[in-house]
Amino acid sequence: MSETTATGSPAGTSAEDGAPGRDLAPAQEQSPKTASGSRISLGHSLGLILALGALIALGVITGGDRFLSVANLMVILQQAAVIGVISIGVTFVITSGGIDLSVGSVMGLATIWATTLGTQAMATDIHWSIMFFTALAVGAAAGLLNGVIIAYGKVVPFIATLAMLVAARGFAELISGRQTQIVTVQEFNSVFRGDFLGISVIVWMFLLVAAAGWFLLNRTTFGRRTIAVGGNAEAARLAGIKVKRHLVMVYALSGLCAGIAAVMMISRTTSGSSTHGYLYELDAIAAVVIGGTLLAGGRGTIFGTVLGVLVFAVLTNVFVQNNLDSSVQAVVSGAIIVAAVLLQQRFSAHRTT
Amino acid sequence: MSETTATGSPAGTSAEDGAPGRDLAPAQEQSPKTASGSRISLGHSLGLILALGALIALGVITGGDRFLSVANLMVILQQAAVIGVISIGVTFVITSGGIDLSVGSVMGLATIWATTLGTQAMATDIHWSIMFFTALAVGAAAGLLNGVIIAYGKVVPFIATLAMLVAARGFAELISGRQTQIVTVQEFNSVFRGDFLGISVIVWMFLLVAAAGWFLLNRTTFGRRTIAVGGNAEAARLAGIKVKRHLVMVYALSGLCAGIAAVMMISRTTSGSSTHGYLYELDAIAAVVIGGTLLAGGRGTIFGTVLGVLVFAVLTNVFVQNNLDSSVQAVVSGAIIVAAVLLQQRFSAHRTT
Amino acid sequence: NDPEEVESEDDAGASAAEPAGDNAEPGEEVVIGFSGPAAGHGWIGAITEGAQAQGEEFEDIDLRVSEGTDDVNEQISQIEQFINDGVDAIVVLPFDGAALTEVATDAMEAGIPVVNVDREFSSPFAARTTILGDNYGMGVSAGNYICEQLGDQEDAVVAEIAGIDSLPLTQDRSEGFEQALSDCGLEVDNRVAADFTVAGGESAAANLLQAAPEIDAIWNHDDDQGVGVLAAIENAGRDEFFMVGGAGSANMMREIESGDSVVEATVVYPASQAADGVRLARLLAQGRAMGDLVQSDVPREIQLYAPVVTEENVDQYLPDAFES
Amino acid sequence: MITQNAGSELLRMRGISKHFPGAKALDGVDLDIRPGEVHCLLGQNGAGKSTLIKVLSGAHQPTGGEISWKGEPVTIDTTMAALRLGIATMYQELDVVDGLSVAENVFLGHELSTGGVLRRSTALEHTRDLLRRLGHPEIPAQREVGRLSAAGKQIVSMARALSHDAQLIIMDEPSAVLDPEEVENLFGVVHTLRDQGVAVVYISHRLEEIRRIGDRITVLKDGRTVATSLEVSDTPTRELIALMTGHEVISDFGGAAIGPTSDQPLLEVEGLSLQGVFEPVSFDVRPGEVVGLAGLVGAGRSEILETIYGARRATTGEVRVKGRRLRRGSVPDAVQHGVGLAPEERKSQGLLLDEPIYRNITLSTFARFGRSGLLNERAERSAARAQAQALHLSPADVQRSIRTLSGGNQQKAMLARWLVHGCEVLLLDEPTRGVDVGARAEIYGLVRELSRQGTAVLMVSSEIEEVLGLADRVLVVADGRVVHTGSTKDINEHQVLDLVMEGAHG
Ligand SMILES: Nc1ncnc2c1ncn2[C@@H]1O[C@H](COP(=O)(O)OP(=O)(O)OP(=O)(O)O)[C@@H](O)[C@H]1O
Ligand SMILES: Nc1ncnc2c1ncn2[C@@H]1O[C@H](COP(=O)(O)OP(=O)(O)OP(=O)(O)O)[C@@H](O)[C@H]1O
Ligand SMILES: [Mg+2]
Ligand SMILES: [Mg+2]
Repeated sequence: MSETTATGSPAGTSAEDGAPGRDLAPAQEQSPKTASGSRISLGHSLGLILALGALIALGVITGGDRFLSVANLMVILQQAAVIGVISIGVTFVITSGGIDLSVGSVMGLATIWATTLGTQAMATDIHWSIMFFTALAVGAAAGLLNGVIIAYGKVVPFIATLAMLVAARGFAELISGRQTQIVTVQEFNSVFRGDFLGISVIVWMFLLVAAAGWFLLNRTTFGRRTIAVGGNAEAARLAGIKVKRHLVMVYALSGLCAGIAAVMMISRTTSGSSTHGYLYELDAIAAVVIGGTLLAGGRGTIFGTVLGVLVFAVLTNVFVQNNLDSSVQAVVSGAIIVAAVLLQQRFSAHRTT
Repeated sequence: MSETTATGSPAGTSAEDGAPGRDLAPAQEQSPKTASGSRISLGHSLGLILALGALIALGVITGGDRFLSVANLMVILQQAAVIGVISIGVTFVITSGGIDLSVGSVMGLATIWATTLGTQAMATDIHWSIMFFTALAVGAAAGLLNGVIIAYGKVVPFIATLAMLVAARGFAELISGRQTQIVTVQEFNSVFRGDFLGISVIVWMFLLVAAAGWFLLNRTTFGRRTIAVGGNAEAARLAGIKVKRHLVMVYALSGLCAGIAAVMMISRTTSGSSTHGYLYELDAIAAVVIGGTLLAGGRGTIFGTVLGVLVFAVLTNVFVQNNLDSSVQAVVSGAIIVAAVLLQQRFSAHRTT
Repeated sequence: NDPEEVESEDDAGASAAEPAGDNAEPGEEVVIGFSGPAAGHGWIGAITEGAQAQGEEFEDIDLRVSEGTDDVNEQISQIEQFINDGVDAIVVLPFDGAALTEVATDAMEAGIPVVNVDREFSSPFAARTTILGDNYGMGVSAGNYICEQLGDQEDAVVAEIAGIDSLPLTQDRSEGFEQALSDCGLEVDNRVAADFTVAGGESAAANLLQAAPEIDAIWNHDDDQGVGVLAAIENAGRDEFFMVGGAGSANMMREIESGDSVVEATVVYPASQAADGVRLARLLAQGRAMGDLVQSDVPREIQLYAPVVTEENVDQYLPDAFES
Repeated sequence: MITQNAGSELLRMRGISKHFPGAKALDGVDLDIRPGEVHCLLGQNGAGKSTLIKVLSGAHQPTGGEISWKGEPVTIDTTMAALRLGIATMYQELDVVDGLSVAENVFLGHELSTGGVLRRSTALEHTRDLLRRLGHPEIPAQREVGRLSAAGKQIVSMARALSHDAQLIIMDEPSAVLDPEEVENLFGVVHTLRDQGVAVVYISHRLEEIRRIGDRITVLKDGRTVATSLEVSDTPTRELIALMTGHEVISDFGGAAIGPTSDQPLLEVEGLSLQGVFEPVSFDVRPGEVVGLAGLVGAGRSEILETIYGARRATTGEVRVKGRRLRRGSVPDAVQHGVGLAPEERKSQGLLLDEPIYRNITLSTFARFGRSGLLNERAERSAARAQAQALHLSPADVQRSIRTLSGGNQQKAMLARWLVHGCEVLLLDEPTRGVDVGARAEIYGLVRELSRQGTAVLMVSSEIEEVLGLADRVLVVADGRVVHTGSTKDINEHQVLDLVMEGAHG
């Protein structure tokens, strides 16, 4: 039952719900759990869009043109891109009813593995894409391992991925000897640090992963099954879904996203490092949950996740623009996180009456 | 359903294990889990006791008398004490179906508040216990705020306490100007840094809090309500339990424990600092969950939590003794965490068949 | 120093000078405990490895390195464990000097000499010998260099990318920097704090560059995060300013050497401190004096020098620099 | 349609056993199903019916026994394997996923897709067809299932079973959450299936349903088959009950209504309304009186009960107990004034599934057993044990986790909670849902006993017969309005049905 029940139930039972009818499909638009695919996202996200709007307004007021410049928006998007791609993967995991604390570490490990002398030498000799695929493979493999331990070893996701967090970081340090590994493969840099139609490649990657994630979650068997497993694993099993196998795939997908994020991180910092991705898991989970995906599983929104990521990126940008002290930033962030969630709730509540 | 679904589900969904109950509970749940407090704890903890035993054996083999010396055991206990007290509070929160990510930060804030010049001046003038009560009050107040935001504001615990994590840290930095504040009140130090019957005061505090926590959870109506709320909040509400008020108290209790831990941390480091308690929340949650408390709520074991905390403390101790490289340590820790949980599961599984 | 020989060593600590005088002579075997912060960071990594290299170099040292940690409670336990184990000397780079003062004092009271590295304890009785970096001096050096370059431009825009704000060393650096700038009429116009990591540096710098459209000089406290800062600068396509680094990593020095980078200088913050700490601890434990000094005891405090490395003198420092 | 050829069995189960740790749910069960028959499975709560069909659907692995399908021995090791054979199942507990739409639930596990990409419009079309066949074209195929009522979910579950090209469809108590009109619809579907040659295994505790649609009957008792393949037409109900329970049960609502023991109303409801759900209602219940709320599923009866109880915050009106006004929207206040509610959805609203039985029974009273915040578990256990014995709870070991009880026994435990509590006003929402004949009679007897002691009982039931038999007065609710109030003596089942239909469709 967990968080949902504890918090959700009082809401669900609040008196202001209505419209009784003979039919078995009562028109309960009012219940916060709203309807089909796209409507869920938008309905759920209105409060968040509002919060984002307020932040942007704040940015414009304090920063004016500088804030609204294309260059600045690009900075915000680039900033959002790495954590964004990770969050897409985490959205699937959380929707399936699990949690993945290892994404940051796994991303770090992938950046290291893809930038070792050996990999870079091969990339120079053969093709830059070797680095790319190395990162993806490392991410997916780590995710797969998570999935196997969780689904077949029956270790709770929190613990299994926490163990992976610790182990992957240590492994990355061992491989790298704790050194930052600088990328010397020029083709790699020129591909990923470049632009396309005036938008930088990593922003494109983010958009692509988000679009693919949305499609996967809302338009494919895989996505429906993820929701089913998260919503009612037993019902999913009784319906003939191979729940364990599916969970393994979900965690592998999350790892793969961490691998893609690793490529972006490498290109962004021109380096691999075991410190890359430190504590990204918390940021990613926060973005996903603020976005409206149920921490209890069974409901996920990619659109909301993207909004959640953007809220945090804009927040940082506005803070720096105003040259705020980092402690004040922290206090204000805390307040804004709560305010955003409250706003969102009030908003969904209002829609209902 | 939350994490349960994900974690329980793979277990519950295996067709091979013969007895997948309708409700997604792992193997041990299918046993007619004959109830009463202590038996659950012990049964659940056998695997963990074994893991701890194995670690201790490792310590003895590699360290011999040095490891088994009273002084070394005291080192282990002292280290475990601070995180241990925090974990007791977190056990209640998790049992109630929530999560508290803010405990580390709140502890840091409490160490700061209790060691400001003003507080210390008052403590010198009036009584050293002013520092003690300041820390407790700060912790409880922060917890109370968490609880109100969660229960009445209906913000999911993960997000509410994440916001508190960020905000409390920032607030602590603001108050302290990011300076480590040294304790100059001699009475305070002599009380808390002292021994009693050959065991240091903070270890006594840990034992006391653990005993009180066990009693509270297993022998009082408060504990029963916590389990009921975590098990099925709606059922608890319909049985007349004041769920919201109870949740507020649970979070306040967790904050109070963080406040007590703050006193112990101050005495241990003779200082207050905004960096104190950094990432303790993860350690505490890991200890609680490894101990056997259900992340989904509805079942908690203080005994297990204490064991969980000890496993981590012994691990560190054995590592230092063996002079392992810290990266290797990280990898090994990850493996050991998973192994401990697997061991525990195998063990509970055996009990049932 | 013979450059050839130094090059052949692959890690920073071991590349320090060979033990001189009769200090190199093996003495009785001593057990030395070393404890430091979590070693994810290049500079701290170099520190730890430097210490470890000493342990291997001297046959009479049995070095125990405990897991690097940023949790003072755990670090205290490590020291306590060393005390229990009865080591002959302890070298500590505390995560937070004030928080480890008491346990270090305990060690001293137990007759174990403590060598305090980099972050200073709050009591003089907590350590037998202290090896200090000069954080304030680092800030001053960086500030002075920027003053020299911009001295006549009163309205010059100076930006600062700090490390972890809550560490005293960051505060010292910033204070020195501010002080030095104010001496020539400048001030810090934009300041962001990162976290000593590459990614943190990148993200802080990306936002900073956006917030400040025209910059004349940047001081980045730490060359580890500098890798990310440079990536952000390159990404933004900005080069109207020059940058001064901190700590003195090899890659920053190579940037300086190349001559076409925005990085013009870096202020060295020696990563050999812990290595020196281990050597001193050995001498202390063996009851010996420092070779080249007339003093018959190891000195109470050694403060390292924070030189500015520029294109002119980079050849001299690059060989000893750590890889971030 | 019934093939008389005994050799042409569709399914044959022999000596099936299933042991759970600490419980033998099945211990030698035989079952034969012929193509195109409606085979009823009867048995008391906990007899093992659900377990048997879970074995058949691949959800449980049997400990022993053989299954043959169309003459071939088979092992059904996954739910997929059962579906592939042509066995589709509607489980007793609602097995739908709240977060998915109706269509997605129907095709869950066998999604219509091309290379993993959903063919959504096709799925919607098929779903609409299925819903039409089930007599519910008004359920939008795109609606999220979480927003449907329990009955709606049952329809979805049924549509899913039909969406498989099955030769055997198992229905585990499908009528429990349905009202008379819905049950008619269901029977229509079952008849169509039978006409198409599909066999149906039908489980229900309502014997009159069995009479109406069953062809043959198998009776389980304590995990064993006590009678197999009885022809419905030549087995009298009395004999069935005797087979199930081992003794004769008089199912007469525990005698005539007691009637109010005093004229002073105990529970007064005045102008109570919940905006958008039900319009103002006023009535009162006197001590010893039983008032029933009749109506169709979704009429708002549960909401009236929950609002009286304070679980929902009333928009207008007030509730008084013994003349004292209850705080609006406060359950603790209601409980304190002696009001108890046995909710409709046991599992989600009533029980702590992982906790032992006795803690479920004392959930509203545990504080009372101890002193100053301390528990007294010994006292709790003995109080719980006393009630468990009085209600013939099986198993009666109150230390067992309540999860392992069968549905009917869980319902008894819910009632036991309020018996231990000793409340003056008892609100019962579908008290006999999923409860077997024997237990049903016990519950009726219990209500009578409580009336005798002066308890005011307000109950909701979808079985009109039950309301009329048990209550002194009936309130007929349709579409959120009370359309009729009167003594149960002055009205019969058909009149009630007419009233609700009128109210709902008019
Ligand atoms: N949480 C809710 N939000 C909005 N409307 C609701 C909610 N719960 C129930 N309703 C609506 O209230 C009306 C009555 O609900 P309900 O199905 O509980 O009635 P009932 O008469 O008790 O029928 P049943 O026999 O199924 O219990 C229905 O139209 C239902 O859709
Ligand atoms: N997972 C389980 N673990 C232990 N015992 C179980 C489990 N599931 C069922 N049982 C036991 O098996 C027996 C048969 O239960 P089952 O649910 O099959 O009964 P049923 O005939 O369907 O009853 P009802 O009419 O109440 O639904 C019961 O005694 C029950 O307690
Ligand atoms: Mg059943
Ligand atoms: Mg109802």
